[in-house]
Amino acid sequence: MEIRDFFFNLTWLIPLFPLLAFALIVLWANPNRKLSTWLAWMGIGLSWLLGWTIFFLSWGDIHHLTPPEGNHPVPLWTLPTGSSVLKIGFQVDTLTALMLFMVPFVCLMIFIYSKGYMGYGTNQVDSRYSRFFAYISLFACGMLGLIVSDNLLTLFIFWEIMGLCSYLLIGFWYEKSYPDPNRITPKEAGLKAFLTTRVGDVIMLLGLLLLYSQVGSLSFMDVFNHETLDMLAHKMVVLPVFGSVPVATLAALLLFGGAMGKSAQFPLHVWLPDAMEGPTPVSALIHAATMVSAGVYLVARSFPLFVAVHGGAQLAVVAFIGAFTALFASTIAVAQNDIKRVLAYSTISQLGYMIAALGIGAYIAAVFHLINHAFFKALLFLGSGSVIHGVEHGHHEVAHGHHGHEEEAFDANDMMNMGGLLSKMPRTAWTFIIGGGALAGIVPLAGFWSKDEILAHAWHEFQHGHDFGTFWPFFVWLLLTIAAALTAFYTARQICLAFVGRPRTEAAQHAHESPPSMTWPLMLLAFFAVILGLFGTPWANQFHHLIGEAFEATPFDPFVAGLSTVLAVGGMALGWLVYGRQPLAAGQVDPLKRWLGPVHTVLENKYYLDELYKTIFIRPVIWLSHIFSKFDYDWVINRIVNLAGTVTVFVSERWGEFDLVIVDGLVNLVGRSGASFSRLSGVVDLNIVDGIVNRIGDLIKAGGRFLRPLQTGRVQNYLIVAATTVVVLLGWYLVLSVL
Amino acid sequence: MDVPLSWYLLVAAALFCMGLYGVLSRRNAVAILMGVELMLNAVNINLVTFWRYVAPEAMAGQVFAVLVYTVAAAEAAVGLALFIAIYRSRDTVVVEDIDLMKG
Amino acid sequence: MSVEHGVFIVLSAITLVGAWIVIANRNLYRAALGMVLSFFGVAGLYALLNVGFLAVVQVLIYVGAISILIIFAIMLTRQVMDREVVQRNSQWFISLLVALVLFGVLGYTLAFRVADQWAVGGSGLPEKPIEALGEALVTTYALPFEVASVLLLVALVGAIVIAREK
Amino acid sequence: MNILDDLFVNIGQWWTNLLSDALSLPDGAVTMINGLIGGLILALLGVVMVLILTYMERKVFSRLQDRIGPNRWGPWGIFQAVADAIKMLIKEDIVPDNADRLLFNLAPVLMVIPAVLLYAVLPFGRRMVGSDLNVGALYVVAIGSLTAIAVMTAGWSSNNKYGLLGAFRVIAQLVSYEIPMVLAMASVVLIAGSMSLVKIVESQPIPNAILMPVSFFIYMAAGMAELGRSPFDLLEADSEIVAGYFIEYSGMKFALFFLAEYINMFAIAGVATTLFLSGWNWPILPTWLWFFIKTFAVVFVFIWARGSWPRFRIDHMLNFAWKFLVPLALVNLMVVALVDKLLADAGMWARAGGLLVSNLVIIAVTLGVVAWAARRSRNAKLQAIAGAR
Repeated sequence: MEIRDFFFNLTWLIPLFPLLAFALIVLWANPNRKLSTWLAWMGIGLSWLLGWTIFFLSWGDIHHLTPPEGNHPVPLWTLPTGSSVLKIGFQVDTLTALMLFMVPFVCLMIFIYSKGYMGYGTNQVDSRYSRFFAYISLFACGMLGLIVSDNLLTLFIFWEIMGLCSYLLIGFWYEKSYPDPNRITPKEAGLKAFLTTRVGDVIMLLGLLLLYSQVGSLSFMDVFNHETLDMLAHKMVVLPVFGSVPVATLAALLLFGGAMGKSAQFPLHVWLPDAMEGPTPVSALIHAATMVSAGVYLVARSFPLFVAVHGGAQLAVVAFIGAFTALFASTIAVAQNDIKRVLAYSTISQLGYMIAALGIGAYIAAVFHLINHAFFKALLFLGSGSVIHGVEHGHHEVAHGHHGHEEEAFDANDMMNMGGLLSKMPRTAWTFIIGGGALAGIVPLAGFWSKDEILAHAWHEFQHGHDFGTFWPFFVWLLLTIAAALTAFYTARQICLAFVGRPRTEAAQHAHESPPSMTWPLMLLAFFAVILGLFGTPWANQFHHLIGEAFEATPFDPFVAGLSTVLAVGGMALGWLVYGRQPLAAGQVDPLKRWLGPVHTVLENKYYLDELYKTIFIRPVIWLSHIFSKFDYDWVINRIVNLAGTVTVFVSERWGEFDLVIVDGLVNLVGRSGASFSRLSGVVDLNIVDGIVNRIGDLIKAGGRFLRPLQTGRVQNYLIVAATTVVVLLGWYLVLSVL
Repeated sequence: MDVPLSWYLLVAAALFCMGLYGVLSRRNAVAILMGVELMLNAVNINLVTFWRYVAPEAMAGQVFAVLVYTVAAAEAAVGLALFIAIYRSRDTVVVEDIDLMKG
Repeated sequence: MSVEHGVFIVLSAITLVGAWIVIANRNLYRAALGMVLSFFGVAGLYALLNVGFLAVVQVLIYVGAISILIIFAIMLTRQVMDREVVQRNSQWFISLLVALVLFGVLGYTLAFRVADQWAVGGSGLPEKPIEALGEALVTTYALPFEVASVLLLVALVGAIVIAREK
Repeated sequence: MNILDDLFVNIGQWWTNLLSDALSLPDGAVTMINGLIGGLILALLGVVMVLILTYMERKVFSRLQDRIGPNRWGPWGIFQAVADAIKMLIKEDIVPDNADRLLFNLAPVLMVIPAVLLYAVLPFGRRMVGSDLNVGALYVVAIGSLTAIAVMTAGWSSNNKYGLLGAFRVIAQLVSYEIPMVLAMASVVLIAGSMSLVKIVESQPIPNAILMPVSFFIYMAAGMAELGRSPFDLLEADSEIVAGYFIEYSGMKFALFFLAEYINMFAIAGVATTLFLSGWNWPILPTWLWFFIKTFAVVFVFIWARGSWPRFRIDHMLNFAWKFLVPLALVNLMVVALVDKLLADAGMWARAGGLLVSNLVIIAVTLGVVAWAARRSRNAKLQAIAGAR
């Protein structure tokens, strides 16, 4: 066993290698593209070797890591913080080992892929090529550190590192801007992602503070053991609105807030689709495979905390949010045309699966799905990236062919610009189709087993649910099943639109297969997407063996499995019927538009959630004034005037010339009345509506003018205020209190 | 050890207040930096005195005094650099004239 | 009233007089020399507390390095040190009040209330003080120590970058 | 021999007994009186040393320049120094207009004080030390760094352009050369395992100069720079900034600067003796005699260097400090620490050999690097010329 302990004690090296790569690239190697590439590859490669060593070792004898021995701690140092001591360190347990199987490998694949995607060795190599590799190395450091850290504090730190990298990488092409102002630019997208996730992170930080204040430590061993959890479960805190709730519930909910932000659950999901503005490897790395799964990882990691209180609100919330997100996002995905956005929404919905599964206690199924999803979703994203790459190159060729075409706006992401790529880029196409099958849950690809395990568990809980009630499991099962059908449908739609039929643009016509550095990762990932599920079949469930003997395995349920298979196949078949049988011609509208009508528009605009947020949080006043003006002009006045006009015409036609007088009188009367009415309402509008708006503006201005002198810009004035405050407080505390 | 603890603390407090006055009332940035140094010294006196009188066997007091030295040194270096840069661009180091942030 | 009392009074007098020169003197150069004086007083206080090491380090760092830097700054920004220039800003009186009140509060508390009850630890000095300090710096306080070194490095680089001619 | 060896110690002992027993003074008073008298003796020693050193310098210098040197006043002109002193004293004392009078008068005093303070920790012989601080080496550095302030004050307060320029040069030079000096001392402290000068002396039967020639060289170079003597005499480079910071001084005040320089010189030489030449720690002769012999030898080296080297240009001076001495000192310190750790329990001789060998390696590498750099720059120059042609 020495060999195993030897490797386990090296755990702290895993995040270190990419960090070193980052530092070296940034400080030293960045002028040299080749060197930077190799540095990044070496960093992640070493981490990958070590990670898989640890994984297979811990798989070898699992009992070392399962209770009572528990995890394998690797303490680094202790930080004296006031009265208590903060233990910083790493650990290996089964969950960590499992993540170590997934994360470094996917990262490595994507690193290799990035070389080709960022155009190494071509004439279109990105100007910030080295910086890109530095960033993704830093990101890899963040993710690996997150999964090996043994306490919530370092977990949070690495979490934030990832947030930073996400921001940097989404906005990687910060100088890019689009012709139409409504489309979000990379810069804005980065900011949006950063701020949105920040909301969740603050909540999570509150959770950490709460736990620390209650437990006095943040390391998993101290927090997630039975007596602490009992203590937390029975200790009550009184909230303003909800009354008294157990600390465990509150802490769990707060932590879940962070998870919602990071893995894009319903209210905070808006950043993820826009994150697709970043380079595609980033989308694959951060916004599909690894970072977004950090939230799920967090919930899985603190699962004992979630189940500490029986029948508490926290699990219900988790289950509801997850299931709702899954369905909601999959509906949106149906109506998207941007190939990456479809995948983005499917990512959201799959994450919803995992969250929902955790919400009903399907721990193993959730983690299983997490791993599988990481593989096939990374595969899909890289495939889409390869497609985009090919189409863009095709576009360049066309543009070079006959000049003057560069300035025409061409969106290489739009699936309507593709088609028939199956013959152009076969490797990409076939791997993509495999990935799609896995996503849709076709037997025996990876997705099927994990998804089916989740559904089966939900159904199982519904039928004889002991500790999760019966309602939530059924709810989850229902929504997830519908979502599964939709997933199959939009996957088929995507495949057909992209690969089947005849090219719809010249760009697609001239598309070529991507370089091997991009296609090899695709094939490797595809291989895993095929075989990975077989480790988690209900009959020989290696994952169950690996993750937790503590949880009972879900029995295989033929009804659920059959149903989901039928739905998956049916969905894909439907998709084939709609888009595959006779492929869309160039410029032909999406048939769904025709059938669904307004619903499709709603879906296409993502339920207008962005607009909703914008309007709620950003400019309610403008919105209001818009409503007012609409009210005044469109709905009332013009209606009346038009009515009057039609009536007039009608009447004047009916009656001949010989009682023009009356008619004229009538007409003029009505016309005048309408005109005067509109003038009146115009006055009202000008004086009252605008008046209100202006008054508000003036008020704010006046307040600003009033407060402005405080900002003298002289440091010492600020300082003296601070000093006075301190003196007053000190005096109060030291003198008045004892007098 | 027959000087009572409070004497040292009083001297430190006096030094601190003088430094504070200097920081608040001087016009020249360099003079302000001097005031800050005085305050840091006052803090150090407190650290060392408490170490000596309360916990002579635990080294915390001296250790943190040393850390304060490093901070003071770094501060002086960066301060000098800032003054030179400001003087180069604005031709003065009178803080009252450096109010770009004026609202 | 022993010799130690006398020495203490003299040293603290030196310290405070130096500080007074720093804050009151119009001539910045003299102010800087007053600061040196004050630093020497503090070093003496350390010696009186038998922390010889810190006393010497105080002289080395504050007098040898920081004062030099500050004098350098004064020299390089010369025009503000003509003797006529008023060195007090408009809010000096409030500042004076604040400082005095603060001293009042602290002095009251220290002199009449808590201070001497805190002196609980005996005079059991470690027999090898410098060795003990070194031990502590690289064992218990290794992390702060490293952080301090990094801070120095960063300050060095930053100072160079800021002060370099564009 | 023992009588001679303990001569001064016994005198001191007798005096103390006299005070405490015969006059039956309280201990505090005795210590105070002894402290005062000791200080006085040390200060006087400084002055005497100045007389001797000035004479010695004139003589050696003139020999180097193939002159006879002072030979009028007294046999072999030994009273020359006295004559100088008298000349200084009777000169008029000038204070320039709108100089800062207080500081102008204060500066020379500030100049002398640290020089004399250095004598407090020098171990002149066995049991002959002013006070054996356990941080002696650090104390030496700290006190040495005070000179800068005095010089600055002198240059500034005399309200003279050249004075200020000289002051700036002083700061640049002293601050730059303090670093390699400290690093060189650090290697010695590392070997001795203590900062107390007495312990350092006792811990080196073999002089450190032999074990660590690199440190010794660095210390000597930095010492000359700290003294501001040629070849590092840019501070008072008459031909550039006419006498630099003490340009406005005359008479007694100038004499004080003069005094400070020579007191410093002897002190630095003494420290060099203590740190590198195993101080008084040699057999046969009385220990204090050893000390003075070695110290004068070092002083002779200083004078020799002054006589033989031209003055550095200021940028050369700074480059020499920052680009050569500091890196060399750092490498040296690391190597010494490494060797010391590796051979910690390998016996004295093994350690000595290891140190010597490692130092020789360092020297070889350094020379190689310097030669390479020189060749490169020369080639660059040649190519530039060729390009110009």
